[in-house]
Amino acid sequence: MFSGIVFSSVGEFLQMGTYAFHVWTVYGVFAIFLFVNLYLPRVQRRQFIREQQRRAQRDAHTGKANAGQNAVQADDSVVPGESE
Amino acid sequence: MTTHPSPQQSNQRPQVSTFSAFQATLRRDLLIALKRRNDLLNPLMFFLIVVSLFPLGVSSDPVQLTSIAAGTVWVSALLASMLSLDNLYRADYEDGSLEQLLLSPQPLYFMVLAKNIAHWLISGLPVVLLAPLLAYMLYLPADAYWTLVFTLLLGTPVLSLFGSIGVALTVGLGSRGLILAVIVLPLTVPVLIIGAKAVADASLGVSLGMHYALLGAILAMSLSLAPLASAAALKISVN
Amino acid sequence: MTTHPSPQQSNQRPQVSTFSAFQATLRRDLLIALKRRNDLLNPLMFFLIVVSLFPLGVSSDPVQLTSIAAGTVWVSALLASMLSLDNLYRADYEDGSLEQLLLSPQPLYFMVLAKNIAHWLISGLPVVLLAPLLAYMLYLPADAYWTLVFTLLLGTPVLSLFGSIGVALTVGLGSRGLILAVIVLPLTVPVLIIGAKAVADASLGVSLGMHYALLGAILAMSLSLAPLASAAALKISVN
Amino acid sequence: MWLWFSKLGSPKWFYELSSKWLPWLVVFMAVAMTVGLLWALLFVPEDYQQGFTNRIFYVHVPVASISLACFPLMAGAGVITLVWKMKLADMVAKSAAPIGAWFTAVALITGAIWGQPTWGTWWVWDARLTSMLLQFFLLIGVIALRSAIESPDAAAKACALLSIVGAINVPIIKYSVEWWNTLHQPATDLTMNENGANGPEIWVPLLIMIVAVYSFFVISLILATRNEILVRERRSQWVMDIVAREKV
Amino acid sequence: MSASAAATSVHAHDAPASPLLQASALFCERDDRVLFSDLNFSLFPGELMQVQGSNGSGKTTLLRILCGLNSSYEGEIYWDGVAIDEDRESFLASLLYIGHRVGVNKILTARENLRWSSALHAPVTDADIDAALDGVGLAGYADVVCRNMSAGQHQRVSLARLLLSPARLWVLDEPFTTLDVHGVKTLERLLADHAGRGGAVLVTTHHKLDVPYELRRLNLDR
Amino acid sequence: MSASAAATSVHAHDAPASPLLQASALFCERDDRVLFSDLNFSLFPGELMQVQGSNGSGKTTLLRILCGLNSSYEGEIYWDGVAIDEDRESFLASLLYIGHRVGVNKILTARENLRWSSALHAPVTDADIDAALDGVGLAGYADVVCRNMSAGQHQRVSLARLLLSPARLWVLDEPFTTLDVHGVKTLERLLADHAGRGGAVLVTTHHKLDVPYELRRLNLDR
Ligand code: HEM
Ligand SMILES: Nc1ncnc2c1ncn2[C@@H]1O[C@H](COP(=O)(O)OP(=O)(O)OP(=O)(O)O)[C@@H](O)[C@H]1O
Ligand SMILES: Nc1ncnc2c1ncn2[C@@H]1O[C@H](COP(=O)(O)OP(=O)(O)OP(=O)(O)O)[C@@H](O)[C@H]1O
Ligand SMILES: [Mg+2]
Ligand SMILES: [Mg+2]
Repeated sequence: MFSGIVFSSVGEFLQMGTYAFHVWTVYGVFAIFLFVNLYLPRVQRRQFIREQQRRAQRDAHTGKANAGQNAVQADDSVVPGESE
Repeated sequence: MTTHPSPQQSNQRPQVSTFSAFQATLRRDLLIALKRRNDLLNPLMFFLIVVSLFPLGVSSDPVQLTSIAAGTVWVSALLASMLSLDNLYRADYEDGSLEQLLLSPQPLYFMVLAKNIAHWLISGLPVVLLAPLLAYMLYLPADAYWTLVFTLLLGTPVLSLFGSIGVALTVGLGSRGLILAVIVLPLTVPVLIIGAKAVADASLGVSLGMHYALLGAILAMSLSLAPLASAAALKISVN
Repeated sequence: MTTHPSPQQSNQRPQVSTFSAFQATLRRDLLIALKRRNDLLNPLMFFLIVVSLFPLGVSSDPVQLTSIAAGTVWVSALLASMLSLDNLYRADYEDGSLEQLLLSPQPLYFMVLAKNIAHWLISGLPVVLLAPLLAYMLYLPADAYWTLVFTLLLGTPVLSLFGSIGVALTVGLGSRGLILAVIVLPLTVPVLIIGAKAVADASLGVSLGMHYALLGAILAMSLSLAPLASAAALKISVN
Repeated sequence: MWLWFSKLGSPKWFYELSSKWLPWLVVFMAVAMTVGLLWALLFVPEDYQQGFTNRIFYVHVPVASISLACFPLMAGAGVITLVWKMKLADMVAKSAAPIGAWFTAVALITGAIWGQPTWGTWWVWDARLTSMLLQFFLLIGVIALRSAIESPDAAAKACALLSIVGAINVPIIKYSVEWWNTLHQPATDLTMNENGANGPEIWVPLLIMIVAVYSFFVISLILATRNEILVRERRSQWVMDIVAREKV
Repeated sequence: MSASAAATSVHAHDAPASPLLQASALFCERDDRVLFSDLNFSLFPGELMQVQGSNGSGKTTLLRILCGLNSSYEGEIYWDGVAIDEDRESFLASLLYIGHRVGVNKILTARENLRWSSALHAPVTDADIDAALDGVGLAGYADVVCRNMSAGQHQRVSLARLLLSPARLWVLDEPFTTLDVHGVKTLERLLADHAGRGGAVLVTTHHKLDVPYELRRLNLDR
Repeated sequence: MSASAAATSVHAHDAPASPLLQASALFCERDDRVLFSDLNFSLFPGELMQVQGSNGSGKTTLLRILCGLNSSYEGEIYWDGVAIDEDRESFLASLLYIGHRVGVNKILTARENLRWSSALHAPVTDADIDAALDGVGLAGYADVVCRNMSAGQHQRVSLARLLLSPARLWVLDEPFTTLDVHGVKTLERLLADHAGRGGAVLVTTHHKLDVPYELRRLNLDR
């Protein structure tokens, strides 16, 4: 079942026969895909937290209650998914 | 003011039957269409124009036109049906009639069904009737005419019923037209495929029982389920 | 209330230049489209979906698809452009912004032009950019790609400009979509014919100078005249 | 059952539970993905027909097969949203749609890149490809509807309904497309299954990759859902605590 | 403009046996602003209640919630003692709602509009319709297409429904908008009459109601 | 409701040199009904004029005719002594019209709406806009999407234009609709202030204007 590494050199590995372009584009797309779907949520999460912290600070300064009442103030919709 | 029924009387007053409410809604929608004669003419004109874009845009060669005739007529019927849908609930939403409909004590299924039937009579049926003429213009073989008419007859109501769900979902939105098409067109692919295939097969002499059975099944299913989905969607949209 | 300019001051106040009003209108329309991201996505998706209906309806045979590719892409671009037009003045009419536009002391020509340019940037340009992909899917010969892009680049603004006249004429009417299509489609037939012909000719190696010259002339003419017609039509519709 | 259900419906509960499990899942996925990728790239023998393009197989097939899970998932969440009005279900559905669209797009792209050397064309109107394209359209429709409706509540219900209608239609579309294509079969033989040798050295790494991509799907869904939870619950005390605690 | 509001009935009423409409612990939040919370009130037969509040205080929202047109609320609403979700049909059979959008199709004539909207609730004759239009000062306009009517005339067409409907509960959102002085008078009388006959009326308006009838007030402002 | 109407200016006014707006022998017929014929009036700087009339008497029609939005009339209209058809541009530069449809896009925020509408007339800064919104009781709502506002709040956004515009002539069609009591007060003061500064106001409303200013009335009822 395990026939060992089928390439004899790194160059050969990179060439993938004559299919370097196809194989590596696919794996590149896949890598981007992985990256985007794993990393973007983290970015968005951080953005959200930062935004909320700023809001909390602002509210603390202006002496406003933190819940509900003042929310009409501005674009309250800091939705991570929509901030790209 | 003498005829004003007092609320006390009202409990004894005969309630409206679901059927007469159904009838009133159907009649109202047909009346509106009749008054705006455009509603009657436009789906037809659109169908005609789109179909005739093909000889202009593609080629005027009879052989080539023959080979694309069935598909072109079906795609154009699909688009014409889709575009006329915009009127289905829009005006009612904007002037508040839709709220009245939702607040009627009748089962919404029948009210929606009445509106869908009216829509099909206005925009689907004329297209079906005009189709043979256009088929002729595209050099469709003569033995496929009846198949074209019958498949459209089974298929266009499905387009109205499915489309109705899409319009109901988008009726509250500022921009319509396109989003409706984006939602609804993919759902109607089976009807398109079967319909166009049947017409193409008809001229090859293939037996068409299977095609009709499939279209009939889809129609039956959507007649019973789609108005329910539309009704639910309307409730959501008016919220 | 301290900042309120009194009418007496106002006569000394700097008047707004036509250019900055043009800019503000253009920016506003783009902003609205950006906020409703759907406005950006939907013309594209519609274009994609309609194009892919043809293989489904007509045939998946590459040879046959090749022969209808140019026409299909052009017809679909035409329809996508037409349907996205619905948004051009409708919302403004309904909420009264259109009246404000008509009552601005600026030349209406430029205001209308700004709106048309915004519409093309939102719905025409993306379609042009996506066209080669769809052309590939329909097996258009590779040497016709650039022709397709260039003719669409010259042609889609004409569709926006002509379409604008149609929308302006129908903006006050209850039923749109279809009536618009019925008015505008016939007007755009020349563009369609020339564009599709150019693409078809490109793969035959025929010289295309004539086609481009015609399209360019139509574009120049409609750029200078169509906004005037739209402006006049708007005035009539608001009446 | 009911208790469990309402507990599961609590976004807070889900958030905390997923906090616990997420690291393990990530580790598991990382290991499986590394093993799978290395195996696929380095050890799988060259195919006698396709050459080294068979490497694409190990990305394409897992992604394609998992993308098919998306519509049923969204429809299930939709039913829960409409019937039990559970907020969490809608958050999952909302997060699933773009992820599903990504998976479908990647399946289409990798398939296209594979098709070029094997079939000599990037695209054919083959049944499977076409139905995949239509699924992509349906997903975009759901996403477009979601972003078009302003009120989150109405958007939730509308998308739930559309997902259900879509899910009922997906099989119908698939069958009709297959029927359409088998009836006028194009010249090229497009059957995907004929890979010649089918030994364990081919399918074991595939299995590993499927497991890895599956856990990747679950992880990204959880991540997106957690963000959605934070946003929608931003008024509640526990989220404000998290916000206050976190350093960014 | 306003924050949350707990409303109280202003007048103590010599109430009949059971309330027609009852709201219990209603809570509604829009856009992260609490419009009202723990709102409780009952509406008895023969009562005329005006919902008050500044712009944006949630009057329209409240009325739509009560009619079941808006479901983003918490709490319970009872019609005749039964939760409205449970027996929606009998609730709807007794309800007449006229909102900001009055439900008048512009392409149809006044008569055609009324014929349809009443067909959803109770059968009426053409004579009924003529009488109702007469009652709202639109005598002779029965066969005029609504597009050719002014803003106030539209409003009147929709108000003619009040005279055609057998509903016990009227829910009216700013029905006085665009009515002229005479129209305002007529409508005020209609409301009082309805309540006097044992019906119930829930109405929002910013204008000072001048009705010869006891008026309850529900204030949504804090 | 009303038949044709010849209107007369009710108050004799100690008029300044020349009228701002002058209508001469206006005649308008709609749907075979004469709304007004031989209507003559002048509006001088510093005047506040209320157009009155029952529903359907032609108030909206008259205002739209004066603004040039409706051209189905006979007669002449002069701005500063010049027929408005001749020098439309300078007329429009001095005109602010707010109609039944208030011209507020629901997708944009209050600020974006005002920024655009004022860009058509006069350059304004963000601070101006904030001040104007403050002036109509919408402080803090500058960046709220208009879809999420109530009916009265919409109306207020459009009224903020009054505070941003350099126009001398205000033409307002039922601007008090859906405003709460406080909003009505504010608007009445704005109208009086504008007239007091030498502007001119033409306004329709069915409610009794309570302004600390001399009010002229134009009655379209026969
Ligand atoms: C745009 C092009 C393509 C798309 C959209 C596509 C899509 C799909 C889909 C939806 C599956 C189903 C996965 C499952 O049922 O579990 C699949 C599986 C597969 N595809 Fe593709 N594919 C494409 C191109 C290709 C090409 C060019 C090849 C190879 C020559 C290929 C080979 C396979 C194989 C071997 C499988 C697994 C077989 C199976 O599970 O039935 N695909 N693909
Ligand atoms: N689009 C139209 N086409 C034809 N006639 C119309 C149209 N709009 C209004 N009318 C008619 O013109 C008359 C005057 O309408 P207008 O809107 O000017 O009245 P109004 O004084 O503003 O009334 P309201 O107080 O109700 O707003 C009405 O009697 C109506 O029948
Ligand atoms: N579609 C909506 N989405 C989100 N929030 C909304 C929406 N419509 C209204 N609101 C908000 O809800 C609040 C109440 O609105 P509502 O229309 O109920 O007020 P109202 O009391 O009827 O005011 P008005 O007197 O101006 O008609 C407003 O402050 C507004 O900001
Ligand atoms: Mg309201
Ligand atoms: Mg009026």
